[in-house]
Amino acid sequence: MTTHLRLPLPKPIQDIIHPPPTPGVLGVFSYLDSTLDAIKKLRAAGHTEFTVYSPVPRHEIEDALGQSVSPVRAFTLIGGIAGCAIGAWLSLWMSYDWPVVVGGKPVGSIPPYVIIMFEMTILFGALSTILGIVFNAAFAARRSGTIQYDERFTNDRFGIFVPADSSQASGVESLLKQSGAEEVRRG
Amino acid sequence: MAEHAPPSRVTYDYVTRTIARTLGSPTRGYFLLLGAAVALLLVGIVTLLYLLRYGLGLAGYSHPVYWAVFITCFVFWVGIAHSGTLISAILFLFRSGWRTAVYRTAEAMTVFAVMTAGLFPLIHIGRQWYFYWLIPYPNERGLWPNFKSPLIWDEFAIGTYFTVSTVFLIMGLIPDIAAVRDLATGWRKKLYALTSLGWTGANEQWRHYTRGYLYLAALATPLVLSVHSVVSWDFAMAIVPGWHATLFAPYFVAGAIYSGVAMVITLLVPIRKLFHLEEIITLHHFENLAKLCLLTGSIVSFSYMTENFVAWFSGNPHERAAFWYRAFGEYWWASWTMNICNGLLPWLLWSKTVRTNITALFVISIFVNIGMWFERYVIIVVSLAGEPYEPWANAVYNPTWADWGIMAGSFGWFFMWFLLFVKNFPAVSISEVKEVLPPPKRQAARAGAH
Amino acid sequence: MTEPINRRRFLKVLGVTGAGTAAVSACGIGPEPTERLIPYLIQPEDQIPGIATYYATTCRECAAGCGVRVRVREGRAVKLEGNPDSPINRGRLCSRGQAAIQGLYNPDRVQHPMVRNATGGGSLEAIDWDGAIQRLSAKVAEARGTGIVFLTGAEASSFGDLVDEWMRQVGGRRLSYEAFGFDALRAGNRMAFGTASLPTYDFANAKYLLSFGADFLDTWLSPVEFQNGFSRAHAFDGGRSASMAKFVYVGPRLSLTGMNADEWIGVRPGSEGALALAMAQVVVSRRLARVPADASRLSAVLSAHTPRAVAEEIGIEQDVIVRLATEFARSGGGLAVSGGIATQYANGAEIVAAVNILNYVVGSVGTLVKFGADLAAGSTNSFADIAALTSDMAAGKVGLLFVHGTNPAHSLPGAFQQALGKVGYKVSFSSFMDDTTAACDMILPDHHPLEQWADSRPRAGVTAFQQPVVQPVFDTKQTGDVVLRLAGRSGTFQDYLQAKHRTGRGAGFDQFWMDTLAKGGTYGDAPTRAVRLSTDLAAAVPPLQQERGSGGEDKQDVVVFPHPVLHDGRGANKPWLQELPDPVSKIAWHSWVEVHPDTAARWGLATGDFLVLTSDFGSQKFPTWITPSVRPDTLAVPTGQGHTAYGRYAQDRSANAFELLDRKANAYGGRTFAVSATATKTGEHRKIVTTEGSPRERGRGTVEVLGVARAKALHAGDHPFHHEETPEYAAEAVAWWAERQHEKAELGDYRGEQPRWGLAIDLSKCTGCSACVTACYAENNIATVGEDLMQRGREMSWLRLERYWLTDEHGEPQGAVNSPMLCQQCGNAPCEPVCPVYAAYHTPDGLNGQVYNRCVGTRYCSNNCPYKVRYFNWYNYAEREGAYEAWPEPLSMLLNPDVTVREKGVMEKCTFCVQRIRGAQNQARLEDRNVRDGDIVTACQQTCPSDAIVFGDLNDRRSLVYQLAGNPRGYHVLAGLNTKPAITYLARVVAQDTPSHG
Amino acid sequence: MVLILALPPVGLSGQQAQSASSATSRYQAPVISDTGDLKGPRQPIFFRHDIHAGQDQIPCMYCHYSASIASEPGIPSLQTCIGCHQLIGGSTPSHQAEIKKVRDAWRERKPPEWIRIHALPGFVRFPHMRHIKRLGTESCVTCHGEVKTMAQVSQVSTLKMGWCVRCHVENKVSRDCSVCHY
Repeated sequence: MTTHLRLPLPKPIQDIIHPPPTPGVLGVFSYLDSTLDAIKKLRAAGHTEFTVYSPVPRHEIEDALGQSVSPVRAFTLIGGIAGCAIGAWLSLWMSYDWPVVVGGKPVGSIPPYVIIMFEMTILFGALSTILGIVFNAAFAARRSGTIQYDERFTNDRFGIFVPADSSQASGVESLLKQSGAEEVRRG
Repeated sequence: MAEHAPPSRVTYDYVTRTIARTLGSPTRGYFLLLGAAVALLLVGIVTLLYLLRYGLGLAGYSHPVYWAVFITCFVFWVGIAHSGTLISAILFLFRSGWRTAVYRTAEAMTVFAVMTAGLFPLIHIGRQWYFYWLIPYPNERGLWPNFKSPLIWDEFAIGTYFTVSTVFLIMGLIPDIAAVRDLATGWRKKLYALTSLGWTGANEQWRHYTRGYLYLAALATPLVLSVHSVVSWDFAMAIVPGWHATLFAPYFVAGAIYSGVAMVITLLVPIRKLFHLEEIITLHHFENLAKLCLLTGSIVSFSYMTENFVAWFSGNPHERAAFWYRAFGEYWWASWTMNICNGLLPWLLWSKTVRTNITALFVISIFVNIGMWFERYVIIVVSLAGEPYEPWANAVYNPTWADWGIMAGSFGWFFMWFLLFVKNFPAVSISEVKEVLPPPKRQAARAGAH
Repeated sequence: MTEPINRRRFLKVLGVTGAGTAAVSACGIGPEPTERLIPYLIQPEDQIPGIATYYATTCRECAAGCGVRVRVREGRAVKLEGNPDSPINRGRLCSRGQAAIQGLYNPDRVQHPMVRNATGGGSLEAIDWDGAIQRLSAKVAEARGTGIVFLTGAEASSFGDLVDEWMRQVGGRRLSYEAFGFDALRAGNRMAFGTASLPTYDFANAKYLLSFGADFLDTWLSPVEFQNGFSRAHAFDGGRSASMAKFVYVGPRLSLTGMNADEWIGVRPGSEGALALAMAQVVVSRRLARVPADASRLSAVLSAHTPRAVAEEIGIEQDVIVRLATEFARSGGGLAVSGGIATQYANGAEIVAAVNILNYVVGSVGTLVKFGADLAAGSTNSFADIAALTSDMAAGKVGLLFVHGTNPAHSLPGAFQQALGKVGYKVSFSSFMDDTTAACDMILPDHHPLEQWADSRPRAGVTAFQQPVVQPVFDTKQTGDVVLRLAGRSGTFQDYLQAKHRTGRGAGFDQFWMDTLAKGGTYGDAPTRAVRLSTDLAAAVPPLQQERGSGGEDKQDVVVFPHPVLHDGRGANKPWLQELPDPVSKIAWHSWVEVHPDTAARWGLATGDFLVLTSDFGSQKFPTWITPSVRPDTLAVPTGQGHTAYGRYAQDRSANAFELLDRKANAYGGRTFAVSATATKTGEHRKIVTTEGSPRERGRGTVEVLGVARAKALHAGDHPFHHEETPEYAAEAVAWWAERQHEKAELGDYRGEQPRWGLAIDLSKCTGCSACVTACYAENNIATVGEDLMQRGREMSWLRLERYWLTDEHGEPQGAVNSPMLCQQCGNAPCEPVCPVYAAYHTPDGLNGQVYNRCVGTRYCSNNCPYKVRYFNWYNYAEREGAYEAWPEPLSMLLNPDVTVREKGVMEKCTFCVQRIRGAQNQARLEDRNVRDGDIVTACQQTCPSDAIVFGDLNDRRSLVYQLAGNPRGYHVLAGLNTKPAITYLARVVAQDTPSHG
Repeated sequence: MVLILALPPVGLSGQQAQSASSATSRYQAPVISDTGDLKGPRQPIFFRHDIHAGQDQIPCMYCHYSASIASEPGIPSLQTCIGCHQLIGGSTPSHQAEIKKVRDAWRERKPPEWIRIHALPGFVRFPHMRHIKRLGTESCVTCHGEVKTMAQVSQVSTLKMGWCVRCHVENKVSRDCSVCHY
């Protein structure tokens, strides 16, 4: 039911962006604390694979979910190092490929090349960070499949979607209602 | 996060709707502004065509003033580009909450300013059609660019800065576009659906997003400092008296942020008025910007003093001559415009009444912009004109229609993009403004009910 | 006149195509795909494609008769260089000589005979040669008896003889006219010695030089020869007996010559003679020199001219007079010369006579002043004759007038022009549409001197030959041939010439002819003729005129002086000369009036304000140039500009100073160039076109000056100016740096034993004459940008002369020091590392390479060049028909095919004539040897009349430049920047012991 | 670049050409029926290098002699052609037709306008003599290809900078910019 535009895409990408729908229950909350309450209850009830929607990133939610640190930082690090190396290679190799003396300076003089290395470090670091985010977020989407969503989540509502087959569904519904969901949908 | 108490009616919903409203159908006034910008741009394009056909001789250059208004504008725009990333990245790392309301505008400004600045080196070279020779690409001749040349450093610094600040802007936009998407209808909904890359605000997305954003900020911070340092080295690496100073990097960075913040104020004041964002962009924000102005402005004035002191203290006849010429030569008016606009005016900001008076801030910010343009003019043109080393080689340079034409074009180019942006994308960050609001809590609601 | 001549004709002319296009195919532009190659029909034996051929001929830009060698490539004359065989210029050439080639390929030449048609509004129309000559001979026939006059320039030549013969045949007469004649010299010599001939002067061996207005470095008699001699005598050249001869200049303003003086005596105009006599009086009365026996009579004659009596009249202290006299006499080789403005007052002849007496009493006449040379410059008719002719013409007494090689309508404006109207039929042989020619009824364009056969006798004993070095560019005809046909004689002028020289040489003639053409002439020394003081000295020594006829309060003394490069205006149609800044004022493209700062302050004048000068004879408007180099009570204006015709470069440019002058001859039959005129401000203002930056050097270390005593005290190994080189605190760092550089030098193509090209420039020799600048333009295809762009500082001159005033303790200018500033080819060049594309880089042989076709035009290199010697192509100066076209056809024919013509948007600068370096290296390699010292001569060095410039390999310990680089006077400009320049300047040495500049 | 022609040096004339032609291995220039599909531009006179240089083995330096002493190779003056073709009238009608053109041109004093094939930009200096000095008088092929077998000359090598530099590097010759660009 997401409002995403449906684009004709090749199979693997299609699966990442528009994975097959997942059955489950969606609770809509208008208060942060009740959302947190619900999260605690769900985890107590042994639910792990549920998704929390929030209009803003809140540390309370992260804590309640007990998420581990995102692996994006690895991308940044590798990208940065690669960039630095590329910068060094670029400036030095190109200087020696056709050695020309200018202003009585060494053909390959490190100090000025440090600037090139630095800039390349930043560039590649940044780009690979973006890559990391997209990559991870995409797989996150893949893992949880296409799930219910409500447009209010980007405005002022919090939401929790709990994947559940018809057997568990009713239990989850009641659990969410108790913790203060203003609306609960099954789909 | 530092949170000052906003009016209670400023809720998540209020924020979303107020900011989304800025994307409503444009007024006639908007189109007039856009038209003006495009007209200016056309002036620039026509001038450029003339330059390409007949040569740079159309501009005012004269031996030995071989760099002039074009490079002045280049440095000016690069400077403008700085506050954006500063506010979005550095203040983000410093966790200063007040940035949230203003950083989006600043960042957009940054991207477009870099886009503008990047054009000037291409326009000002003698054989514009060979600009790509500065790029290290494999070619039949087996030639490579000279990585010792500050101009190549520039190329890399500006290029990186443009790329990084652009992705940084887009990153920040994604959740907001999603928010707008969920309110929009029709073609805009399609557009935003596409550009929001399927953002839902799920915890998994926030988890990687916040992390990534943090690292981007961490990378952008040294970048922002490096870029204008590199630009300053275009001059500091040369032996021209008045350029050749170790002071230049910090001096230029401070100046850049100074002019950038001033430009942010210049842009925010009208936006706030036109889009009725008084509740979101409050005096508090402006005061903080003003403080930033005051700080950087003072650094700049200090640099001026240092420059002159060193020129005198060094006893170097060439340095002394250069700075004497600066103050009392043919261009005394330019130097004093610079000193007054950048050195004296900002001291008004010591008073809170001025800091919190929007009109006053607006006027001052404009003067600061003028002053900063003249600072670059003085550094570049006057240093070259004032017989550097060779008593025989001096010249009086006067800009011509070609110089002004290109400069006008650059403003047109910048404002065209900026205007298009504010009408099509949220000019104030929705999610981050919400972040600094107290989250809706049941207890709070109950309390309110009683 | 200026319709583009079709390309095909050129091909015929050149026997080659692509020459024009290829030569100007600017960098970045390849040759057009379907370029045609048109072969010779028959290959000239002496021309091999790609190899330059040199032909010896003679420069006819002035009467000095310098020998030149013309460099011809693929049938195009591309460069003029002095002919070393010629005793006159010894292989040197001045700017005007260098620019002669721009006369040959001038786009405004008269391209075919023309005649003024009676009917159609009297406009000039083309006519074929036969038709023209027929018509003319008819005219001659009917003009017999009505007065036929043939007016030529200075023509001591076979051509002159031929014309004389013809004139006798048709009952006419020939007059020769030079705007700046030497009537006063002739008259004065007659007064003093009873001979009207002009002597030659041995500057080289003089020990003390005293010039009364004689501008022997720029316009007087034989400038190149005299400059060469002057630098030998005046330059500091440790040890040589004649070195550092003190040079005192007496005159109302500092000319190029005066600028090189050690002392300037700015006496009142017209009183120079009194000074000379007073000095003679001192010498005689105090027995300062061995006065010749017959000079004893003088003491009586000179009794009146005591320093006391004279001092007041001439306006300087008497002890100065005594000092000068003493120095002059004691030097044991004093040479006093009088000329220029000093000889152009109403009393010019007396002044010359007085100076003659001064020379005589110190015994220089016969040793340094050599009569018997009979310089051709003195062969012209006196101005009185010309004035007479003018009035004859006005009176309708001239039925047929021929004009050749002179332009009286410009130098005698008004008078001559009006008179021309009264002449029955006027024929011009000029190949330029000059002021006179424009008023003629028939134009029979002569060949350019480089296209024709001729000879000339610049002085006794010397015959200089001319031979055609290129095929005629246009449909012109040698006037000699025309005259021969008109005279009904057979054969060409070449035959006439050979016949003339065959006499007395029997079988050996052909050999003689070949040798002479190869050498450029026959060179012998005329015996020095002894002269005695004339019997009635009373005539020569006028009584002191106490009361001086000043023209009233509001009147100013105005002196009109010949422009150093445009001279009487004949140079004005050559862009090189127009663009060449005047050596003194540094003003180009227009004339000016020199005003002393005090006067300017009194009148509230600023440089560039227009002044209208109104004399009794005419009125002209000049922009002001405020300068301390002119007397406060005197204004000075140059001739040269203000043509009413004479082509695109000269026409309607600025003002004609001749307008101010009296048309009537003065007492001695000469012309007076000093008038009194009223000066009025017009309120108009113009930005003057000048290259002058700061006229003071302000101790920036760009020029160094030494007192003579200090200079003489220097020993080998002393380096008074090296304090700048490397400060102690940096020594270690610099040494380390040098090592690192050596390591690098092993890298890539940079091997150890490469040469390091260098230059040595001796400022005590350089006079600032700027010949090197024009030579550089000619050699390196440097574009002339025209008045407008030059006004905006867009000139391209790779080599500029910086003229900094030297001042005495009162801050009064005492001459100037001239410093040629060009690319210093630094070892640690600041321009190189900043170039993003390696267009500026260091060549293995130590040059600052500038790769035009790689340059993208960031101009960073120029910003970073402390010497500011890099120049940018703001427009495409090679663009055909472009707004700023520098070489309109056929001017493009003189482009040097070995040098790239630079495109719009690229940087250029002095290359040390790298094309000559590579040429010499190629030649050496072909001959399996190394380049020898002296193989490579840069254009500036080649032409320098005073040998101030020496080029060579600094790594070759036997090279001359290496020795000079180690000279104690040597210094590097701005050495403190550690740029390690390849150019060593040798400090200027001046007579004062405490020189100050700025 | 300026090209002109050259007068054959008196030294090598007829008999040398003959001695050359009496060499053993002899290239036979093909008979060309259709000139339409030949490479290279069509010249005003169908001058066949394959016959002159190939079959008759006239050395390059015979006509282009200045290439060995000057920077410019030169194109033979019409006189050079006539030198031989006064006598040699051609064997086949097609040859005779072409040779007639030469003789007519000589009679009318109107040299043919050859179309230029090898051209360098104005900012490049290529001293032919240096290369021939180093590589010998037969080294023309290095850049101009096997002209000896070309019925109609066409450009075989790019003559681009990279191409020049490669050769310079391989032969350990300086690749300093100012060797060719000034």
